[in-house]
Amino acid sequence: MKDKISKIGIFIYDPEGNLGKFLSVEAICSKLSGLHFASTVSSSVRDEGLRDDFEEFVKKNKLSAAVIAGYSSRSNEKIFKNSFKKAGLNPYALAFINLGEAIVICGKKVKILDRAVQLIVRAARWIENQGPIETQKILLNRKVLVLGGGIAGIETALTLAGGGLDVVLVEGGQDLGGEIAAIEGLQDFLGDKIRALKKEEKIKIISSSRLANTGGHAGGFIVKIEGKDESVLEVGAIVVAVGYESIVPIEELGENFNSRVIGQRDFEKRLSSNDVPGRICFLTDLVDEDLKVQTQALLRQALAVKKEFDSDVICLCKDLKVSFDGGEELYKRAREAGVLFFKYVEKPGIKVLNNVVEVSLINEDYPHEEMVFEADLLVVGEKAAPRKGFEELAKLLSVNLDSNGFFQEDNVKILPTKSSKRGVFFVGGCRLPQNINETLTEARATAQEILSFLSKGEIELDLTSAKINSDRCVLCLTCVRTCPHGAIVVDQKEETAKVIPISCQSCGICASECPVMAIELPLYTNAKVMGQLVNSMAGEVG
Amino acid sequence: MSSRNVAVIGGGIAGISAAIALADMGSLVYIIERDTQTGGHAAGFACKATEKCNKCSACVADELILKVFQYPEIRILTGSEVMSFSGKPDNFRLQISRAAKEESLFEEVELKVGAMVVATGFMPFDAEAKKEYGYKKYKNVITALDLERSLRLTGKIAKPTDGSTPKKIAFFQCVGSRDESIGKGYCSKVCCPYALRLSKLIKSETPESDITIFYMDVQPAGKGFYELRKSCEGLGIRFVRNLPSKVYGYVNSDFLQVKSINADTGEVILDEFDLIVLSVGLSPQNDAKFLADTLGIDQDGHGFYRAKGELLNCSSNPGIFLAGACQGPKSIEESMAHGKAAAAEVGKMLRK
Amino acid sequence: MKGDFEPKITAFCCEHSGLLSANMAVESRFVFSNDVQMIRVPCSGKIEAIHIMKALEEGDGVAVFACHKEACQFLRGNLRAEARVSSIKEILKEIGVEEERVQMYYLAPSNGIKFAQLLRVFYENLKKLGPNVGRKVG
Amino acid sequence: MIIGERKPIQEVLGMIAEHDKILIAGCGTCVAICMAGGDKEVSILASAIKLARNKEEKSIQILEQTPLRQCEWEFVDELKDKIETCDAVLSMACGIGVQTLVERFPKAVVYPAVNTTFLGLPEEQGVWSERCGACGNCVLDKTGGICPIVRCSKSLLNGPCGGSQDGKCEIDSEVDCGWQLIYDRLKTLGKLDNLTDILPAKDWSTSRDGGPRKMVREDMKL
Repeated sequence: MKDKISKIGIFIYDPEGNLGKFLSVEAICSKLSGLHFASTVSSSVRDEGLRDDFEEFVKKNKLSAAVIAGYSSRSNEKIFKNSFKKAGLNPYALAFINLGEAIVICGKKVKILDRAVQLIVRAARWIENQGPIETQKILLNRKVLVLGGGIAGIETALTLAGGGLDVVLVEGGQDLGGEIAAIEGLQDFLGDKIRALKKEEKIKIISSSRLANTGGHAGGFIVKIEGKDESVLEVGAIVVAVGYESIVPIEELGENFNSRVIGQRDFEKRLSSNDVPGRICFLTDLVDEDLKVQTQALLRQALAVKKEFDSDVICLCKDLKVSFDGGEELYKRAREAGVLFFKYVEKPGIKVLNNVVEVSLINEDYPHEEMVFEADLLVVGEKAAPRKGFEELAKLLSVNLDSNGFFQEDNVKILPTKSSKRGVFFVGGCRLPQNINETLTEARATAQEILSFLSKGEIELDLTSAKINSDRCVLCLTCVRTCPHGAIVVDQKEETAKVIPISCQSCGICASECPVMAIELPLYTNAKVMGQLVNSMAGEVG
Repeated sequence: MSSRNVAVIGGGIAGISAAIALADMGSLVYIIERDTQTGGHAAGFACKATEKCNKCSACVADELILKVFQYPEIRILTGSEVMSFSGKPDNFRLQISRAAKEESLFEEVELKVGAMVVATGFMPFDAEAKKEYGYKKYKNVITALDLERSLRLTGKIAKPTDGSTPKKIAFFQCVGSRDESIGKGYCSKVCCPYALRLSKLIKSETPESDITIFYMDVQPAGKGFYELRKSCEGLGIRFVRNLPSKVYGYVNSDFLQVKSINADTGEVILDEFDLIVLSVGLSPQNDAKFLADTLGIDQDGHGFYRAKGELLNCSSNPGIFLAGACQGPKSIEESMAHGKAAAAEVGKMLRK
Repeated sequence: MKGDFEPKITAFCCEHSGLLSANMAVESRFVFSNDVQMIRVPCSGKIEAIHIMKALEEGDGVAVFACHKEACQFLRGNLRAEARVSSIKEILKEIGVEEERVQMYYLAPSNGIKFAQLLRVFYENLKKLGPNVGRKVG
Repeated sequence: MIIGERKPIQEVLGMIAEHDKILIAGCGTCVAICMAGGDKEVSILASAIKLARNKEEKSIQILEQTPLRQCEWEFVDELKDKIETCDAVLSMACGIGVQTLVERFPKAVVYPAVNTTFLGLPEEQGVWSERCGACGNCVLDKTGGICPIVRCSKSLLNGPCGGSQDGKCEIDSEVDCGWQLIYDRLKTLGKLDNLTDILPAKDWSTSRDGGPRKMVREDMKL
């Protein structure tokens, strides 16, 4: 009936004692005729008690696999796995089931006892010939490549260096600072950051260069940097913090875009050079209605104008976005300083006649009458657009972009501090255009994510990742294309596709896509699933 | 001797994120949780997916809350509170009072830690303070948190009075936020996103329901928010841009009426609703002052703990760090990131 | 005979949503269907077409519990599963077996009640459809 | 690469209606890669047939095997004993495989379960499109590397015909006009004047129209 497998342990624990109300454990054991098993019941309440009972049970019966049957799925699996590891047994030859499932039946036909036995048999069959999983120690390079010298890249680099890792910061342009370099109020904040960056000897800065090519995997990427001079480095992780491009929305403005109608960044320059006319009208939410970056910049600039000049300022927006730290106060101070706010729904009309800008809109509040403003200058909120090189960079790192062309499709499981490819991280505006506080928090959180990954310098991997049988593989590239994590590469030498254990997240999609069934997940082999389906469906025991 | 132990006060998602990151870096972490189990408010949120996921991150919080049990380096002390502390950074002594399981007396515990992370989270605004909305007076006026909990536990929405499915539902935004009159002059960031996601869920579960959202300005949040708002409008959810001042109703009847101005004609219209959901904002914990004095950390004008300028995780008292909504309103995603960032700051301090 | 017919259901549960909801349903004592065999998969994208067909040969219905769209831990596992389930439905249509016997559901980790409700609805449908005539005889 | 597509199951059921023990033979190369006749497709078809036959209370016994290729005598010999014990064989290989089985096992009844469609290029995962018609006398050098025989619906040698509209063929708005592609290609190469020299009528005897073809390499024969 079944080849001789060494003993399976059935460890039933019932701390609260309510399992006993429905099931008599002796009855279960008597029904388990077919299986070669030993069983015990523990009722100790604290985890330590469970562990001692279990270890003693394993030693006494010289078990090789065990089904842990409890009454809740909250049992701490680690206790049992560590005991198995300590006893030199395969920690994956353990199955955890919730006997409560046997009680939750609705039909009268099957008795609870048979159902409980059926659950235990199926679990035993799932683990009975689970081969041992080897472990592999992989050395991790403790250097990190940060792309982008804006505030996101700088803060990530500083936090990484603060945690003890070496950093190579590559900036595309000549100088550091990125988007916020032009903002007057942040000059000293940025200056301190850049000074700290240059002072930190763990950080090497390479400017006017870019990432040309990447190879290797998490913990050991081989990256090629091109610019003034070429260099090839080995790094443990790659952080992309290249920010975004803000473009004045010329198409929305139509033909009357001229010197009287400028973008917010150009106005920043005029603000710092005190070239501010008498009447200014700010207009946001023409584009990117779902971002608060524009409105925050608008409020800051409107307040700055009112503080130093006595020009009158009007702000037009669809929704006033104040959901950032201190947003409502900034809005209140702007109102108190005399800035007028109006909200619109349809796009306002803009006409420029002999360098006076006439803006007409229907006021959204009652009574909806048409209002016309005249201003010497119309400052328009800019569109946050992805940079030109995003597609190429995405292909290089084998990740994909979201519908607006920014990094990583919109999936909450890829937390802001992770990405679909292990070892690659996206921080700041290139992921989602956001303000400084949010960027700083995201940069520090991502740096911590990398510190947790690389600090120890090595990782002990249980090889539960997918395995490709190179004899069957015909290199049809289906798996290389479908792997969501870019964890499968073509090994030209051995003419087979190869899974990189550290990048593989053992989801098994490649195994089910492979046309010639060459790929298997060690813990979810085809035989195991078929074993569950074929004989135990009929519900017979053993 | 800089002890690598760290105490995290508060077992919500921010505290747990910080604890897990610190455990990864080799520290021994104590989580001091007042409640009988960890998870905080995020453990009670419902999944708000309709035909696709609407990015509310409730499931990410669920998975994180389960993950903390797999870390032997993290000792979770439930039912415990901080009484006092002494010493200086790298060498704090923390006195904790802990409810002992057996005789339910309080036992005194002292922890020697190198640093502390305050992650005590927020308290939902007590909607009763807005008397004119009649929360608790009229049974069918509920808060968004009540709605979340009933969706998570029962999977459906029901009128508290008779349990039937409500037809006309109203969402009131900015209840306890952006409201100078009750000293809440800040935006709680999360109410517009969760209101839109809840209304989209209700509208797609019960298409015949008629939902109106009374709002001032719709605040965006995270990726793909424009798409979420457009899909709400597409489903026929009405957006009315004024906040009603009062709810008219009778104590034990289903009748709830709201006055608002018709934006086109200008005259006052009377709307009747079966259910009114108050999108309550995030307020500081009511014992925030007590903990601030105990730990010697400053509070900002609204009662949240003040961060030192751009060091958003450092409190005014060196060696004590901040994580999550106790420092200011944050979404689930931001709280987790803020928790990890706090762990990075602690790591930097312990390394010196 | 229809009265006491108990449909045999196989439920493929993704470990990131279906299985967690199933555990929640079991712990909250939501009653679902009589004979459900739950098979855990790391991702619904791991379920192969032949597994579903094999389960149909042995039982009366197959339910696939996957994560919501755009919330798959592995980005497109649930989309792959959806493609496979619809290709199986095509085959069932071709051979005259009711395509409602294979159904895909989307869940979050905390949908204990929804898991039990969906399973009960699936169980009632199968009871109406009657035994799977294509099942292995004997 | 040879592209194929599984036949509708009703048609397959019709073929094997009166047999009650069959072998389904897959092929592990071309048809496997285009997911028409590999290991997985064999077991799915077997399962579908069993379900259908159980429905009509006409049970059937199905054996399954998938050699690496069905176009090599040595590989099809692996199926020998299974073929002998079965009343019929359902081959999921391309047409070449079916006929190899017939020639190797004259007494066996062999049915095709896959329609061999064309020689194609996998444009992306799950999408294949025709590129070569094996006409035996390649003209790609004259058209900048785009084949008019296969990519133009009328296989014109001096196209385009009058029917193409903004780059699409008159038979289907999804199908690119072959000659539009050739024109654009030559334009990018700066060799538009190739279009002025008229291609003479093609000698079709080298293609299928010249009757069944055979190629012999004396140097390779053993």
